[in-house]
Parts: sequence; structure tokens; C-alpha cells
Amino acid sequence: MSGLSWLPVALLAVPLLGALLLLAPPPALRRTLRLYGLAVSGVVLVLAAIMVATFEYGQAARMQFTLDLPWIPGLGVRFHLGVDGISLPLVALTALLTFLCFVYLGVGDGRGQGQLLRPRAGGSRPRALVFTLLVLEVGMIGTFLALDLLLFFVFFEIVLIPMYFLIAVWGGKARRAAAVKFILYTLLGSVVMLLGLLFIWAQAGTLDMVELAARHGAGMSRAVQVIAFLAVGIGLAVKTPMWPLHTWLPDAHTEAPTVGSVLLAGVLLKMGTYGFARIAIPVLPEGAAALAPWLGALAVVGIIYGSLACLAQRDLKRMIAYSSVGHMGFVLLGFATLTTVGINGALFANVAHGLITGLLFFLAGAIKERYSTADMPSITGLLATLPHLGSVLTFAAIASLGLPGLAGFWGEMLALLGAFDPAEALSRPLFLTFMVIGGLGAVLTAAYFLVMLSRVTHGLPGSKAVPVPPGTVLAASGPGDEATGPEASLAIGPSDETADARLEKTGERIGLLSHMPDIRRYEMAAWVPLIVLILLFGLWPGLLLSLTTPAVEALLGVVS
Amino acid sequence: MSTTSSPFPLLIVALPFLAAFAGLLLSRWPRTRRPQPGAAEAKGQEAGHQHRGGNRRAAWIAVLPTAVSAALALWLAAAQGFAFFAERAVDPVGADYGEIVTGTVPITLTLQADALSGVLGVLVTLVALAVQVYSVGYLHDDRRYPSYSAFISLFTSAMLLVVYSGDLLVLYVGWEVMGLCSYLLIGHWWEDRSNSRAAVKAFLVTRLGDVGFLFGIFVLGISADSFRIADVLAKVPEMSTATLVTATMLLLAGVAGKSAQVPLHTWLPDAMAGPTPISALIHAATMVAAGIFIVARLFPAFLGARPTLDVLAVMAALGMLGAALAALAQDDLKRVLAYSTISQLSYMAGGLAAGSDHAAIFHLLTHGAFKALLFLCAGAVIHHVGSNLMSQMGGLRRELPVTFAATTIGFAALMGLPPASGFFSKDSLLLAMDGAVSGAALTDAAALLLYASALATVVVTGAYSARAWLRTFFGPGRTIALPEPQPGTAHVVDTREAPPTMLIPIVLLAVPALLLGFAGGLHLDVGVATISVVLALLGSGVVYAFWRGDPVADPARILGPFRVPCERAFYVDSVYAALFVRPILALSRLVVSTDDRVVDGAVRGSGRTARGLSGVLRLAQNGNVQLYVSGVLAGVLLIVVGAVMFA
Amino acid sequence: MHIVYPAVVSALLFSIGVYGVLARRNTILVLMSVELMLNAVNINLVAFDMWLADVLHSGQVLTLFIIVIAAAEVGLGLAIVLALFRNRQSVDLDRLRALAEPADPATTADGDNGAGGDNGARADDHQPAGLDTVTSPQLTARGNGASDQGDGVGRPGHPARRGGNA
Amino acid sequence: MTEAAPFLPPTTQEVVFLLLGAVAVGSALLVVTTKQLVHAALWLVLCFGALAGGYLVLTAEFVAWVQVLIYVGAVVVLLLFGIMLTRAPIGRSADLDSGNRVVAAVVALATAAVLVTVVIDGFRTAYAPLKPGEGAAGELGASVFSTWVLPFEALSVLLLAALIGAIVLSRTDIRGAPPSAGEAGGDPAPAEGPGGP
Repeated sequence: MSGLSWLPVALLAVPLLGALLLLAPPPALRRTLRLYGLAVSGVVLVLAAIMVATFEYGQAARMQFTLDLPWIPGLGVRFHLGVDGISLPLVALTALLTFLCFVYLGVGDGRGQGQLLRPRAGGSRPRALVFTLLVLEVGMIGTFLALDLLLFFVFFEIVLIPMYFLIAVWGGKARRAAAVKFILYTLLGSVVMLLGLLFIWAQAGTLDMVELAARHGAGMSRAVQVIAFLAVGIGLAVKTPMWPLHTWLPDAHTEAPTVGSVLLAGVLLKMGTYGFARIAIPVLPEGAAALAPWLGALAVVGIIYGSLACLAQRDLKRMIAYSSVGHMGFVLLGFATLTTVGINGALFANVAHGLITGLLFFLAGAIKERYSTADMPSITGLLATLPHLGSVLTFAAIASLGLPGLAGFWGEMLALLGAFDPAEALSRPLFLTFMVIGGLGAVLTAAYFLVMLSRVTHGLPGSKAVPVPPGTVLAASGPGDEATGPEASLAIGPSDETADARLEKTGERIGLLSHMPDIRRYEMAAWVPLIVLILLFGLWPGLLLSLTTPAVEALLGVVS
Repeated sequence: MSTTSSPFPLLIVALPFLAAFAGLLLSRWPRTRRPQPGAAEAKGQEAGHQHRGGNRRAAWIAVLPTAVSAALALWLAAAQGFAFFAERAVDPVGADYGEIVTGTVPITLTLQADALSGVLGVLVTLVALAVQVYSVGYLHDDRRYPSYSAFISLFTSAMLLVVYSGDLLVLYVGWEVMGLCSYLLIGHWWEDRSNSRAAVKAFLVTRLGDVGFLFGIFVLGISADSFRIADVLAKVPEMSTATLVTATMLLLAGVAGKSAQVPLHTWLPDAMAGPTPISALIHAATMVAAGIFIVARLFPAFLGARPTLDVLAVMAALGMLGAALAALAQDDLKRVLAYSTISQLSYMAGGLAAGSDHAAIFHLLTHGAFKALLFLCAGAVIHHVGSNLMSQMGGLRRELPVTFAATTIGFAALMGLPPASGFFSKDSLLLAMDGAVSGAALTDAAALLLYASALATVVVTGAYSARAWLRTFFGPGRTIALPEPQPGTAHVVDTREAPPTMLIPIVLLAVPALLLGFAGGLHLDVGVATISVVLALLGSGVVYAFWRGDPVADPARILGPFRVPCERAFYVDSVYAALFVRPILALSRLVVSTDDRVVDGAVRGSGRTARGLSGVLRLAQNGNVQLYVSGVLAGVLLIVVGAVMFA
Repeated sequence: MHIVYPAVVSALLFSIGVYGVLARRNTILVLMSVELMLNAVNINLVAFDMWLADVLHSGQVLTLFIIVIAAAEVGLGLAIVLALFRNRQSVDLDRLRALAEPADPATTADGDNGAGGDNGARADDHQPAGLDTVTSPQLTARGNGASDQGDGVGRPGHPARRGGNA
Repeated sequence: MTEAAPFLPPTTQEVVFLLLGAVAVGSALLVVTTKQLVHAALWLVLCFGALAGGYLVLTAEFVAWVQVLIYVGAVVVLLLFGIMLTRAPIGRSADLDSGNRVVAAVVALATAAVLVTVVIDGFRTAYAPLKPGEGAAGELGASVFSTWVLPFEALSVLLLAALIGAIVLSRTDIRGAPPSAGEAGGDPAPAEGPGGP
């Protein structure tokens, strides 16, 4: 297996070199930028596929493809990479989602509104976008590969910067504020986590995750573990996000461009939960046992709270963002049970959420492009106007509400099953209560998704819009095909109530009158793999569970 | 009990499943550009041709696999000699398809057919086949027929999964997918907001019960250390009563949701917003019967939990009479049938509570046949009239002779008149309840309540059946100007009788509705049978008398002041809206404002505090360089002093 | 000779230089004060060179270098002062406040009507900390959707463009 | 580097140095407090001269002459030119001190206190005998052109640069480029396409 230890390095080096190459000759690459991003991320995807193919599934609990080099010898920090059953799916997911983002941005003629790689008036900065996404990929993959606490932290932080730019440069109207909030909030969490990591280092004397996990907390007193778990847990909880540390998420999601939302929901949130599975729980078992009831309580509050918040949202992207809070509540509940089945469920839900919410954000982005708004009450009859888009939205919503047979169900079910029979150190009645609340949260999840579907996809299309001769409106507002065309020209007006109403009305009319294409080819290309995977994992959950189970058992020390 | 290996159950489940995907993906291939909805009316003709071709292909994709499944299911059941009716146990037939590790109790993928699932599989596939064929005619102009038929295929597959599954969690998968299909099909005409709302309501109410169901599975599975039904049942004697009561009570929640039993029954009447064939398949014959099936499947566990049976008996008693009374007051023909379904399902639940799973399943089978028949007939009537309301029907027996005959058979079975199938199954149910009064299965009060309620229900059933029958097919014809077909109703056709694709299933279903009763072997209790027939005739006689007095007026006026509450189904919906829906919506608004003001407010507050503090410090940044340098030097001085003093 | 004497003279001279740099308004006087400080250093260098009896005379050589650099510095400094005088017609240090954030019309406006609040119409997206304008996208940032397409994207906290001070 | 008893009576050289030092400090005080700009420059001359005397006492003859030549001769003249070129008022002007005189005084006094304390505390006993001729031009020249020749040459380049810089700064016919508005600082990659308005 050591023969393939170049694989993790290659996974990091390819996107990094790809990004650096972009800095060199400005004009030469401009024409082929779309293909360039696609090619680089495609190579990463192929590498990830090789990794998936050559992984020894019989030994999923063991670290494979390991690479261990001294990095900062003075501090004992090592460049230690490796993959096991827990991180393999996440690495593959990251490579896949990044690739799909490039597909979304670059396939076809590039004229789609979401396809920012096409230079257009107003500056879409395609080269910077490719660069940002590739650097983001380095950070994301590195986080899942790192086996050294400090290395993990470094990659964890690298991700923030490109994501900040992604929101701040290519985002919506209030993007600056959202981006600043995102980076300040997550940085604050990271600092707390860093303190926790350093505390572990100071107490345990090593930064090596594998060794720390193998010790199962030996050598650290209970009090030390509790404090360290608290610090690390807060840092990870901000990223996850756990209630009540979630408020950066809706803003970031609402303002981020489509690919940003997809990667944010699909991968970035996973980094927080991955940290729980990789660091917080195995390294600090006693601390985890002491704080698990609190984690579980906040998790179920998050489930209910997120669902209720979704129920009253008007903005589609915001609603999906809050739904992430609820789904991540299930993931955290799974972790809080400290059982193999619960953590299994959490990891499954993690991957499933990445796929499903990624798809949902792609869809929300597509809808927002077409209607120039994500305000749900002003979008009706999607199934009539854009039947295919409406169908895929229905599919994604149903997958997200946890229908058995689709990927979303198994994670939630296993998390609840874990709560039904939590680890021995935990209070069973308490976790039974959590389970019941979580179950009710599942009902509420179904409620808001169905209400959303009912509002958006059902009903007659545009019943509120009065048809007007096409020439008048379109002539007044310029070509409606531009991303910000109709909005920008209208948005300069006074920002009082009537202008708002007028904006909405006109936007709606333009949306209806202008040519609203159903699913385009590049969208199809980006979405179909997600749909297939959601179905695949839903129908055959064993694919993932057989991978994570031995690794989780090893981390919890069930077997050894 | 050893399992005989056979791939049939898998094939039976998989065929409709594949058909569903094929139907969704292939029907419109190669894709033709669909004109915009505004232009659709202008190009109606052309568009009609376009999607008619697709519909035809979709119809074949839908009907053929279902037919093969039905044949296989029949063969499977026949190979076991229809052991259910003979009340003997047979070795299950099926196969194991591996395990899924979960970290605790694994999930086993087993599909198997025993005596119970064998006959139920036949019922499901046959009704599904009938409905698929019927729908070809019923929706032949519908642009969305391909997805519709695919959803029916998916539903068939899910229901068959429930029936054949050997593992509780796999069963749960099918159980939920059924709910999804029900949602999608109720909302088939989603242009109308009320249909969409009904679909959401159906899904949510059943999902609420399903959460309990899932927890019940957890309790059983963890305490038996296996999710396999056979293992669970084998471990039942070792489980404590508390465990069993908890588990069965939780399961009961799911049963109540799926089978529309009393606390969670409100979705079923609204679900009639879907196309009528759907009501026949999902909301009469199969899905709603799944709850009864589950109880029968896990009956040993229920028998070990007496309190659960008592609860079930009370639920059934309330449900059967209340729903029957509500059925008596409805004007919408489909809602009459819907409440009738609730009432009949309560009958089955009552039979289960009385300790006779066999009678309950028997009634389930006959009910599946005759209620599906009634719904298909109602569909034909509605298709003809263009309205669901009985006040707009009347005198249809001459215009729709075949439908009239079939409906008559259906209502006879519903009322329990010999020789229709319902007579025999209802008789065995009443017999079981009669036995429960003297037996020890139930507490006396519950048994008495159940039996009395069942008898009263027989009267009311006779009354509402007669009312619906008379108001639909007799009396003066109320020819009214047909309104433009709204998106929420069936398309109006001008043929005198329904097209053959609709009539053939009706005729075919009429046969089992009439004759299925004889399959159970004729063990009649003459006393009970006589009482029930007399009571049913009494109910219908009263209604007939009132109707003769004034054929135009609604015989429901016999209810007097009680009529409005009955029509509103005793205001349960309003109570739920006030108790649950509105508080939750209010709570969600509260959460949003809290999130903004408190949770995010704290975040923003920290930002504002930092900015406020920086504002104070900003006062020093007035641009005066000398001040800056003063600060720098003062700082250096402090450092020097510190270094000198502490070094 | 006691080293204390030159050292104390040097310290006093340096402090006087500091006072001059900090307190004088005229730029040329500040330059003079800087010269005082440099000379204070020179005394020290010479005195310690003598005390250490350095054969290389590092102290004295360094003093020479400093004198030369000081001359260059005065030349450059005066050139700067002249350029400044040409541009601003003044060499008064406390009138040269380009380093300060410009006086903020929004501050007074918000203070006056008070109702502007966090999401008032003035809020734009150049806010450095931006944390309090984020939750209601309908209200914020209306009217600059078009104008902020490309400018200053990488410097969200640019102080010179700051908007409301809520 | 010799240690001696702390309280030796001051020698003649020491007395002379102290007197010169008092003159220097006093005139420096006048430089920073006088109300007349030109007077400030003149007091500066006195201060520098006194310091040159001090160097002489400290046996640094060459430094002393250089001090007189460059400081008194060149720098002060430059400063006077500067005063005139900026059209400073001749005579008393009331506003030569800025508003933060108090702060400045406090800081300066604190600096003085700290420095004096530390210096007295540290060098109370340091004593060095004066050996005339140590700082003669020959001696120093040998040092500069042997050991210190490289810094010396570097210094000449620096002087040249300062010369050119001063010329560039004071020429009026070179206009600086207007500050560019479209700079997008902080962007990871250089801006592409039309940057912005």
C-alpha cells in the first residue's frame, strides 16, 4: 500500500499546481479557462476514484495511503496524510462536488447565467474564480486527509479564505456583510478550536491523530478532556453549525453564488462534523462522555429550531440553509450517542446531506437565475412552467426530508436508533427524550419541505402577473438575459416600499415573458451524478455503512 | 420454519419498481419540446397528439410489468395452495439478499412470501393491475399520465415490499415510499391549491404516525436483537409486557396514521382530491390496509400486550361509528366512500382487537375488492357527470347500466348482504367481537363498547350505502350544464358509458367483490348473520322511506340537528388546526423573529460592541501625527521601564 | 573623565529633542528637533568610543556617518517640506490630517434622525464590520447592486469609503 | 574602560565639558521653546557649536571639526533656507507650538527621567582617562579607509540617492501620476477584464 502513498499528495498537489499555473500567463489561458478548471478538477476526481478503487475495503479501520514526513521538526509537526473508512467517502465527495461545480460553470456554451466563467460586463473575473475554487479544493481535501492536528487546522483554515472571496466577489447584493460575518464567525470558532488542539498537544505531547486516537484518552485527566472537548467542540460546532452558533450560515448561503452554496453546504459543513468523528470523540472519550448530553440537547434543539425556522421562511435559499441546521442536528445527535450506530448514522447523514443539499442549492440557484428572485411566494407553478426543474426539485426535497429509499433517510434513522440505545455512560431516558424530539423534528422537516413544494411547484404559474406586451417591459429594462440586467437597472431607484413591490412585480413579469428555459444541458450534467448517488446510497446504504463501521468501531475502541 | 428459496418475491417487487423508472425516463423519449402553457390551448390538438403517443407507451410500460407481477403473485399463492384461507401455516418462500451492517442490530434484506403475504400480494397486484388498466381510459388525455402511471408502479412496488419483506426496517422503507406515492398522486392535479394542501396533509399526518412506527420497530428490534420479523416473533414470549406494550403502542401510532384510524384519520377524506383510481388503489384497497396487515403480521406481539388491544378496540369503536355517521352526511360521493373506508378499516381493527387476525385479513381482502370496485364505479360516474357531488347526480341507472350493476354489487358487499363477499367477512368479524365480549382478550367494557358500536355501525352503513345508491342512480335525472373542466376534476367525456379500458376492470373486480366470500370456507354463525342482515336492512329501509317521501331532498335529513356535525366529521379538523397547526405556525414565526433578534442579535451585538469600543479608540486616530508619535514613545518608555525593572 | 557627564548631557538633549518633535507645529522646527536627537546620539557614541578605547574607532566613525546621513536627511526632509508647502500652502503638522478618517456626514445624519438604525437607507456594503446589516437583505444594499460590481472587491473594510457608523 | 571611585572631584576637563554641556542643553531648550523661527535656527547653531566643543574635550578632534563644518555650516543653512522658502514669518509668531504641548512635555520629561536614571545608575563608576590625539584626523582617516571603507562607499551611494531624491521632490515640473482608482488590492489573482467603474 505504501506504493500508492503519492496519491494523497497528488490529490493536494494537482489543484494547487493548477491554481498556481493560473498566476503565470494571463492571456494564454483565458480562452480555455472553462476547460482548464474542468480538466484540473477532473484529474483530482480521477485520483479520488483511483483511491476509492484501490482502497482495501477489508481493512477500512486502518489508515491507508499514509504519508508521514517531518514538516516542522522543531515543533514535532508532521506532514502526515492518510485515509480510512471515515475520510474516504468525504474525500471522494469533495472531489466530486468540486468537479460538478466546474461542470456547472463550464460545460456547454457557457451562456447560462450561473456560468460565471464567461467574461461578461460587470466583471465576473473567471480566472480568479477558477483559482479560488482550486485553492478551496486543496483546503477541503487536505482537511479530510490530514492526520496531524496542526496540519488539520492549517487546512481547516485555508478553506476560509477562498470561501470568503467566493462570497464577497461573486455573491448577491448583501454579499460583503455576509462574507465578513462568515469569516469573522468561523475564524472565532477556529481560534477556540486551536486553543483546544494546543491544549491537547500540551497534555498529550503529540499531535499525531492516529496515535492520539489509539490511546483513547489515556494520559489525560477527565478535567483536561472536558476542557479540551469543550474548546475543540465549540470550534467545530461553529463550522457544523450547531444551534445557537448557526447564524452565519443563512446569510452566507443566501448571498453566496450557486457554486459557493453548493460547496459550503456540501463540503465545508462536513469539515466540522468530520472533526467530531476524527478528533473530538476518539481523542477525548471521557470529555465526550461528559459533554455528550449537552451536545445531544443542542442538537435536538437545532433540529426543531431549524425546522421551525424553515417553516416561516420566504427565501428559498435561506430556507435550505436553515434546513442544513436541522440536518446537522441529526448528525450531531448521532455523534452525541457515542455508539457505533449513532456515529455511523452521523457519517452517513453527513455524506447524504452533502449530496442532497448540494443538489438543492444547485436547484435554488437555477430557480433564482430564472425568476431573478428566490422569494417563494412570488414563484408559483414551477411544475407547469419548468416541469423538469420542478420534478428535480421535488426529488431533492423529498430526499432531503428523509424518505426511506433515498440517501437522506438512513443517516437520520441510524442517529435516532443510536439515541434509542446510547452508550452506557449516558443517561438513557435523556436520550430517549432526544430521540422523540428528533422524531418530531423529522415530521417538521417533512412539513416545511412539503409546504415549500406546495408553494413553489404547485399552483398555476404566475397567476399574479398581468400579461403585458413583451416589448414595453423588456425595452425598458434591457435584455433580460443578463444576470443582473433587469434588477440592476431597477435597483437604483429609491428603496422604499413601493419600489420594492414594483421591483418584484416587474421581475416576475420579465421572468415570465422572457424565455425561461427548462433544465439546460450543463445543469443536467452537474445534477445527474448527484441524483444517481442519492438513489444509490438510498437503495444500498450498505455501500457506505460497511466502510464506516469498522473505522468507527476502531475509533470508539469497541473492537480493540 | 425453513425458507424455501425462490426468486419470485424479488421479481414481483422489482418489476413494478423498474417499470416506474422506465415510465418516468422513457415515456417522452426522444424528448419533444412541450409548448408553453399559454400556447397549449391554441395548439391543443397538436399537443394532444404528441402526448397521446407518449401516453400509449407509458401505458404499456405500466401495465405489462404489473400484469407479470400479478401472474407471479398468483402463482406464488397458488403454489402455497392459498394457505391463508385454509388457515394453515406454510413454509415461507423467498430468499435472503444479504445484510447491511449498522454498528448494532443489522438490517437483513429478506423477501419472502408466507400464507398471509401470499394472498395479500395477489390482492395488491390484481387491484393495481385493474387500476392501471382503468387509468389508461380515465386519464387518456392527461399530459402527465406517464408520471402518474409510473407513480402507481412505484406504489405497487412499495406496497409489495411491505407485504413480502422479512425485515422490519425494509418493511418501513416500503411503508414510507407508499406514503410518498400517495402524496404525489393525491397532488396529481396540483394546479389546484386545495389538492396540493390535501396531499401535504396526507403525507404529514401519516408521517407523524410513522415516526411512532419507526420507534416501535426500534423497541422490537433492539429487544429481540434482530429486525427480522421471524426472529422478533420468536422472541416475543421472552419480552417483558412493558416492552411489548411500548412497542405495540408505538406501532399503533403508525397503524393509525396509515390506516386512517381515529386520532389520525383526518387526511383520508381530503385525500379524495386525487384521481379516483388512486382513491381506489391507495386509499381504499391497499395502502390504508397496510396498517391492518402490520398488526396481523406482528399479531403475537399484540396478543402479548393487552392494554394495546384495549386501546385498539376503543379506537376502532369510535372510528367505525363516527366515520359511518360522517359518511351519512356527506354530499361528495368520494367522501362518502372515504368515510366508509375509515369505518370499514375500523371494523378490521376491531376484529384484530377482538383477537381474530384471520377475520380481519379476510375482511381486508373482501373490502379491498369491493371498495376498489365502488371507487372505480364512482370514478365512472364522476367521469360521466363531471362532478363529485351527489346533489348533481341522479337517475343514472339507465345511462350507465354496467356501472349501476357493479355499484349495486359493491354496496351490497359493503352493507354485508348475502351473497356478496362482505357478508361473509363482516360476519366473521362480528362473530369475533361477539366472542370477545365473553372472552378474555379484552377488558369487558372495551369489548362491549366494540360490539355495540359494530352493530350500530351496521345500521348506519346500511343507511349511507342506501342513500348513496339511491341518490346516484335513482330519482330524477339532474341534468345540469356541465361546467368547464377545472384542473381539479376528471375530464368530461360524452360517451354514454365509460370506455372499455374503464369498464373491463370494473366488471373484473365485480367478480371477486361478489364471490370472494366463498373462498373463506362457509363457517357461518346463523344468529349473528341474521342480526347483521336485519340491522343493515333496517338502516337502509329507513333511508328508503325518507327518500320515497321526497326523492329530490337529501335523506341525510334524518340526522336532524346532528347533521352538520356529521358533515363536518365532528370538527376534528378544526380542533387539530387550532391545537397543532396554528400553534406550530405561530411558533415558527416566533423562532424566526427570535433567531433574528436574540440569536443573531447577540452576534450582531458583539459586532456592534466591538465597533463601539473601536469608536472610542478611534477618537485618538485624529490624524495628528505628533499624537501618534507621543503614543509610540510612551509605549516604548513603558517597555523600557518594564525591561529595566523586571530584567 | 566620568562617562556619566556626557551620557547625562546626551539624555537631556535627546529628551529636549523628543519634546520638540512632539510639541512643535512647524515642520522645520520638528526637523531641528530631530537634529537635536541625532546629536544626542553622537555625544554618546563619541563618549563611549573614548571609554571603550576602541582601536577601530567605531564610535567616532559612526558619528561621522550619522552626521553625513543627517545632512542627507535634512536635505530630503526639506525637499519634502517644500513639496508639502507647494501642495498645501502650509507646513503646520496639525493641519496635515490626511491620515484621519474623513469627517463623516453619515454619523451626524444618523445621530440627528436617530431612526436610521442598523439597516437604514445609508447602510452600504463598505462597512468594515458589517455584522449588523446582514439579516434583512431586502433593506440593505438596495441601490448599489449595479455600482459595486467590480470596485474594491478585495478591500471590504476600506476606511476611506466607510459608510454609516451605527 | 576603567572603573574609578564614584566621587572623585571633577577635573578641569570635566568642568569644561559640563559648562559646554550646559550651554548646549540650554540653547537646545531655547530651540524648542522660542517663539521665533529664525531664532530657533540660530540657537541651534549655538547648541551645535557647544557640542563641537564637547567633542574636542572628549578628544574627538576630527568629529568636532566635521560637526562645525557640516552641522553648523551646512545643515543650519539648509534649515534657514527652508524657513525662508516656506515663507515663515520673521519675528514672533504665537502658534509655533501645537495643541499637544502638555502631552509632549510629559513624554519628554518621562523620557528624560528614565534615561537619566538609567544612565546614572549604570555608569556611576565608569571612568575613562582622556588621551589627546586619539580622535585626530589621521587616526580616524586610517580607520575609515581601511576597516570602514565598504560602509563608507555605501554611504556615498546613499548620499547620491538622497541628492536625486531631493531634486525630484523639489522640482515642480514633474507631476505625480493621479492615484489609480481601479486598483483591486487583496484579490488573489490580478484583475481580469474590465475592472469596474
